[in-house]
Amino acid sequence: QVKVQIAVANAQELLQRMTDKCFRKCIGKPGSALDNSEQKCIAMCMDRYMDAWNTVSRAYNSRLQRERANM
Amino acid sequence: QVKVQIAVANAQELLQRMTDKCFRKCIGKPGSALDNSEQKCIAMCMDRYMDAWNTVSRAYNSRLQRERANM
Amino acid sequence: QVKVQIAVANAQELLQRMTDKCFRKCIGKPGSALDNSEQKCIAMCMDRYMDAWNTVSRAYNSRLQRERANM
Amino acid sequence: MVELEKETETAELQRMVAAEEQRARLTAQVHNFMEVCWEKCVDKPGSKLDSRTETCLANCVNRFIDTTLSITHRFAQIIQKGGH
Amino acid sequence: MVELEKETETAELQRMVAAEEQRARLTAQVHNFMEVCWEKCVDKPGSKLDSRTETCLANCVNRFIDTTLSITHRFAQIIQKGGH
Amino acid sequence: MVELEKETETAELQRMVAAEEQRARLTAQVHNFMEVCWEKCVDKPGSKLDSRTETCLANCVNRFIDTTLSITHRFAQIIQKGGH
Repeated sequence: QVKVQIAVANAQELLQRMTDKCFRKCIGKPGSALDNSEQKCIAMCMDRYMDAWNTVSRAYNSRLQRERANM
Repeated sequence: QVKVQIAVANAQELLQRMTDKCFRKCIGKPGSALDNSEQKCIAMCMDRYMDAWNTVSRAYNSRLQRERANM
Repeated sequence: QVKVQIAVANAQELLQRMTDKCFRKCIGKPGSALDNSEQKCIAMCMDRYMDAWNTVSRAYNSRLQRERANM
Repeated sequence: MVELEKETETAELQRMVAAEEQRARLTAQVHNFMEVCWEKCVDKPGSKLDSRTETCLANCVNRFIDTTLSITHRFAQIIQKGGH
Repeated sequence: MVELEKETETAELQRMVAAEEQRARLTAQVHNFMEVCWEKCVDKPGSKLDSRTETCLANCVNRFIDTTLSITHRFAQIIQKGGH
Repeated sequence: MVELEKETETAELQRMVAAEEQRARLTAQVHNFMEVCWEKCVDKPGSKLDSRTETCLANCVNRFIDTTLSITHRFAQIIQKGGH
């Protein structure tokens, strides 16, 4: 139960930050609808954000393990 | 009572964000006093911030109503 | 006890903000290690951040006193 | 009779609290939009909000919501496929 | 006697907590000023804080407070007129 | 017997809560790194995360931690000398 709540909180946090970053990167002057290139940019930005999240998370975990090994 | 507290919290939040935005926009290098043009800029910025707040709020509300109607 | 906890909270907040500001100012593209000039920049940035913190804190306190005297 | 009144009062109070919480959430959301849209749409604040800026602000809110929906939808698909 | 001592202790404790809360608020405010004024006044951190930067920081705090007062004052006026 | 079981359950629950709190802290830290490193390393998101960007992101995390350690260490020294 605790686990599920935290996981949901994390997904919400991830979605919010991702939306904010990708909106800023992909939308110049907001028009009357998301055009094709904006939609592609958002999908791509989202995939890269999650890739980057995984890379950052992995780098952090291996650093933590190295620090613990050195203690 | 609940209503008033939330309204006060909202006004405080609005004042803080407005001050931050308008200070950044209107004051270049801070001098020994607010000069005339800075004061005019702040008053104008504040009015525009509140106009923008109303426009954004209206746009959000009508979007919410459209979404609800589509459900 | 209360005092110590708040002081610790403040030091942590200070360290976090200082790290964030100095990392952004001193590290361009992050490399495979902190090089000499980056390390010097970080140490200097940290000292200046604390100087600036003291200056800001003093200016704020004297303003508060002036405001109170005028009331 | 008194009991019933009490219950009605409690229900009424709960309804009011829920309504205020909802309003607070909407307000927080408007603050949020302002963070993004004030920067995107207002360059130099002028003597009035011209119609171009007004349109930009309204579009900004709507495109931001579109982006949220599109990202949330895609995210749900990825989760369901168990992928990434 | 014991009761009175207890009361004094409680009052003393409350006073201390209030003082610390006040100090925490001031500290939070300084963090706040630093967010704005570090960017406005410090470009490249040098080997010492030169007097121009010092003046800029002190002015930044004071102008920020002026801006807060001015905006709050104007806001209160608008609210009272029931306007906008 | 029942008492013992209860204790084991409580201990188990506490362990789980602590583990989840730890995980939440790590996750919050990753969100934090992303705020800095996404800006430093990702310019235009392309069709895949190229190896240069990947290296930049991993370096960014490690240099940020180095900076944190270096600043914390120096800060502790200053505090101990009672200085500044």
